[in-house]
Amino acid sequence: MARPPRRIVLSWLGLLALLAGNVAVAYAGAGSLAPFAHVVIAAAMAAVVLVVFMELGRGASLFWVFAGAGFFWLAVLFVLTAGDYLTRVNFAATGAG
Amino acid sequence: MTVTTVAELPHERGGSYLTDGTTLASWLLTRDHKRIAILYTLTITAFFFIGGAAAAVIRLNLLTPEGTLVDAETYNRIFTLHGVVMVWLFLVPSIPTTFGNFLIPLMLGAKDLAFPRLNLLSWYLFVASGLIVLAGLIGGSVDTGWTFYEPLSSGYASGALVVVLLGIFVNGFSSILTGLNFVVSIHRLRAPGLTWYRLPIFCWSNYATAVIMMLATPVLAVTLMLVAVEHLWGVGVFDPTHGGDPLLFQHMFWFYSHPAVYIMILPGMGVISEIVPAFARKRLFGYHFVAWSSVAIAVVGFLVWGHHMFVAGESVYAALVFSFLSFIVAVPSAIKVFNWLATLHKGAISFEAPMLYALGFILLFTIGGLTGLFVATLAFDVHATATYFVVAHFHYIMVGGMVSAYFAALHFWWPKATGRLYPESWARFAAILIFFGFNLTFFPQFILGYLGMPRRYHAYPPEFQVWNVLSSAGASVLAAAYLLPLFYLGWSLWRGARAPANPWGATGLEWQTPSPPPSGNFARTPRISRPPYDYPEPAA
Amino acid sequence: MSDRVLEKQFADLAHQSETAELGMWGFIATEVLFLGGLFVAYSFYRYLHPAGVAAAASHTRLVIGSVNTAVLLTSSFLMSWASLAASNGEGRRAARLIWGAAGLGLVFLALKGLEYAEEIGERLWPGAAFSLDTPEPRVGEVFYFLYWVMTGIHALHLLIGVAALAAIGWRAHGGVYSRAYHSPVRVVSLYWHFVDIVWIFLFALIYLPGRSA
Amino acid sequence: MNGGIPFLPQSASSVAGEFDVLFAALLAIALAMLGLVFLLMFRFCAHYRRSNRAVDRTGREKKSWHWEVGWTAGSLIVFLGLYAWGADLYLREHRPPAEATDIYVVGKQWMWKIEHLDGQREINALHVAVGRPVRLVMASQDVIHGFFVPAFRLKQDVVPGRYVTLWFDPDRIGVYRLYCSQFCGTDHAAMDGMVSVMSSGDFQKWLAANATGGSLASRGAALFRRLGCSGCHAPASGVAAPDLAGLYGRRVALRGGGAALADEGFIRDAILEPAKRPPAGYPTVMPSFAGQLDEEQIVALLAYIKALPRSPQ
Repeated sequence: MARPPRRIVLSWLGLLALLAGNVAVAYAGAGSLAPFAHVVIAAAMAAVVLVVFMELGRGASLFWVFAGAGFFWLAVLFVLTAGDYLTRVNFAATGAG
Repeated sequence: MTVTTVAELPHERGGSYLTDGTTLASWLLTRDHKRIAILYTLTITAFFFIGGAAAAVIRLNLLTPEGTLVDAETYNRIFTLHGVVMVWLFLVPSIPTTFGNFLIPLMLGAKDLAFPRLNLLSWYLFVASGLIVLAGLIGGSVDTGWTFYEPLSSGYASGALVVVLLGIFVNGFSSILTGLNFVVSIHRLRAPGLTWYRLPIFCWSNYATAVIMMLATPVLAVTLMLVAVEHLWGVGVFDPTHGGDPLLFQHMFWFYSHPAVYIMILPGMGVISEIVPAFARKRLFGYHFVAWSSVAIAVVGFLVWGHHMFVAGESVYAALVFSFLSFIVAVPSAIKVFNWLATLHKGAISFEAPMLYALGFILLFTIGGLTGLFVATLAFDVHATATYFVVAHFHYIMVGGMVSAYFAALHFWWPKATGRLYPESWARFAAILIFFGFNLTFFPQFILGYLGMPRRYHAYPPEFQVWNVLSSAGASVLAAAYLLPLFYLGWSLWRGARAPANPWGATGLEWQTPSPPPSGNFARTPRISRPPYDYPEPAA
Repeated sequence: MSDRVLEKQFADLAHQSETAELGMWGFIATEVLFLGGLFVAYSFYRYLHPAGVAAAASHTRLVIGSVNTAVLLTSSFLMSWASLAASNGEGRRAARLIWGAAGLGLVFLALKGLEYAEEIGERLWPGAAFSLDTPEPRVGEVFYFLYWVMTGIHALHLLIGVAALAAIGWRAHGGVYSRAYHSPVRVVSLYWHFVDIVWIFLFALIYLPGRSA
Repeated sequence: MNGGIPFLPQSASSVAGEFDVLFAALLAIALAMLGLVFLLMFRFCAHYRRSNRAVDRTGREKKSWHWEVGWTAGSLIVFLGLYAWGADLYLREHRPPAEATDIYVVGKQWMWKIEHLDGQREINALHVAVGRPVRLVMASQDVIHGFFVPAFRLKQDVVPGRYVTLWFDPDRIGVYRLYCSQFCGTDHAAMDGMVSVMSSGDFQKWLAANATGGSLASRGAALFRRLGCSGCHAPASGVAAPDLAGLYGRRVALRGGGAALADEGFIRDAILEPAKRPPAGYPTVMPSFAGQLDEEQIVALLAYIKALPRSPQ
């Protein structure tokens, strides 16, 4: 293993490219879409690290379940809290009242 | 898994985990899950009585409407102490760290948990957290309540707040490590042939508990850390003077603290699912449903936290969703109760102390669960939340349910853990006394709450006195009843009869080891080929 | 060798290794929620004050932040290579790569320290002396509250990671690991990569907002 | 509040009666389910006790599916019915009638301060007229408090940094207890008071006896001038600032796109955090008044701005 396998070299280069892309998006003036674009690109980078560097792609399926559980429960916290924030309208003004 | 085993008498020298090394160091540096369980038992017993003493002060103070025993500030500190100690130093660790630690490897047919060093570390973290928390609470006049609501806690509490929060943070690590150890062990250390559907329900329910410990506790830790930093810097993300939202704290806090209720009750349900079949001499009814209902409670239990916030200013739409999900989470609990009852049908039931506690659990938990439906009902909760109705409701679950289950477990596995039999009539007397003392203490609180008495009140209007006096009277009965086991169980350690390997004639791998078990649990790794609760069918 | 490391509760070394790795995945799941809690707090605060947060974020040091991201990605790459080398029984090569990864971790911390020093000089530390020239300085103060807490916790994780890498590297150098037994390298590398993932999100959320205005 | 042992709280609002019916239903269902559990447990325990050797224990239920589906579905149906009932009443508790009178409430450690539109002020007491719906607009000066009147079966946490509302239609003359229900520090238990529901005539007398010589809006107007708001916001000022007349209840176009309803919360934010949701068409030159006004002052300004008549167009 004097030289690293191609897939991790390519992943590394890909990650650096995604990083550059994320910085470029910041200056592109994407407006209110920019935060979502940043998070999507970051999620893509995280996916590369998880699947290639952390070898989730080759590991036992139980590893997927464990790694997934963390992200799934974080999503639960996020989505249900967002459910409150996004619907905090003036309820009295919405109905016939 | 046969029912009858040779009753081996375990008092050959060096034969048990208790006699393998008798120095203090052999206990404090042990990696044996059974010894760690004993260390935990001693520690949480101490914390239980500290929390109980605080409860005694509360009930004494509320004997009179003016609250003359202590002043308002002291009262607030005392109920904060009661809440923090009972939640994090007793209820959350209670069954998992003691009986879970002791029994899970035995029930898995394993020699230890997956990470024994981590297990010991988790006990040290627990002790450290307990000392830090107590130092902050007793030395530092923290009076925020165990909920640490913002901006009261970071903006208006004394400096010791940070000490208490640090203690709970450390406590969280202990809880997470225990959970991690259980989850990994149950996945990886099951003996050959021990499939998931051959696991005792106690393992299922502790597995579900451990998942919550792993995934909810970190959010509490980080939330309390944000509060601590906000307290130190005078500015933070929950600070309304800087555009922060106090409700964000409540979301993050209850994301842990509601599932934490299931951390407290699920292991108790596991205990009851072991004891009812053992004393009914009958296979557990609906095993698959009882098993999966634990998982369902753990998962759906994560989706209901917003029901603590129906009047807190959360969105009306969010309240509709959280109320709906709260009704859904009640279903798996109902399933468990019906299955326990069905297990009794056509059984051959005997009524030793563990069974009395278990039956008491079912009744008290049912009352707690049914009043849970009341407070899940949106319009009802508007009136009842933050009153004694809610106090009564969660004490029925946590004290009536969880503490009863803890005592049930303590008596059921006492012969296994200590090698001694406890005095049966004393134990039955205590079980009955606890049941009646409990109801006398907490049932009046439902009425108080419905009448509108808010919780955390140091003084109250005179028309509420009758019910408060009744409640305090019940509390004195309850206190006496909780002290009783301390004496007769302690006595049995010296004078109790030697326990056989399987005094109850129960199934389960743990009963096939000698009482007390040897350090390595099993001389040879057992092979399992039968379902659990394999009690013989009656002859036609 | 393998007799000494095998614990009694496991059937064999493979059983033990995979269990250790599963344990680390479980720990990472808890870490996702611990650090994720910070991201949740950040996100909803930003949702309430989008303009104020973006304005404050544009005062962070994007160049240092970007370089540091590249440093960590490279370090992760080296660690991934090291893990493969260790599983191939090449202890010495693994040791050099692990130390390389740890060294890049130290580079990150040094740059981060430089950044911190400049920011303290600019009075971006929340509290009485805080000062920020944006239309919503109070929102900016909370942004910097989150900035210090989030990057500080990340730096602490990184520091723990560097220490763990140093230890693992030392043992790899001493020939402790073999094709049969190298799970500590796997386990520590998982942690290291996870700390990298956290930074990827931190960078996207803390450094990038408010740049195009 | 007589001498006997109380079992039920007083009822004094339009929702209290409906609430009590809901409670009775909950109680009936709970008692039925509890009775079932008690009965089955005692029956099984007595009949199948181990010492009773005469009983036939053969023919045990083997298949549990139909039982499980039965009690799961049964529980679920009952639960969903309760959910719908509770949700319906809750929604109505959140839709005040249009004719409701606004009363402002400011909670602070450890008292309730009440401000009537006509200028009357009270501490730890609230006087209202029977049969006249009231909408409370509540703010907190410091920590979270909870406005709780058991006789109305209503409660609302008062969260600092925003306005919350609570409405009720008092329907029985009397004096009822008011509590703080959210733990708020040392004297939390002393943060209580009385709500007096009076006949229309008595209430008018009370208003007259407690008149302060100026309405809440007039206090706001004075503050509006003193703080220099009128320098820009007066129609004749010549500065490019939004005209506030008729602002309340209108939809305002925002600079970043979109629109917002100019309710109490919007006006509050505009005073304290003008850069948060700036209106379209105006430069952000307004300074923030955060930290300079207490909640009672903000309430006065709010009352003034809400009372400004719609400019004739």
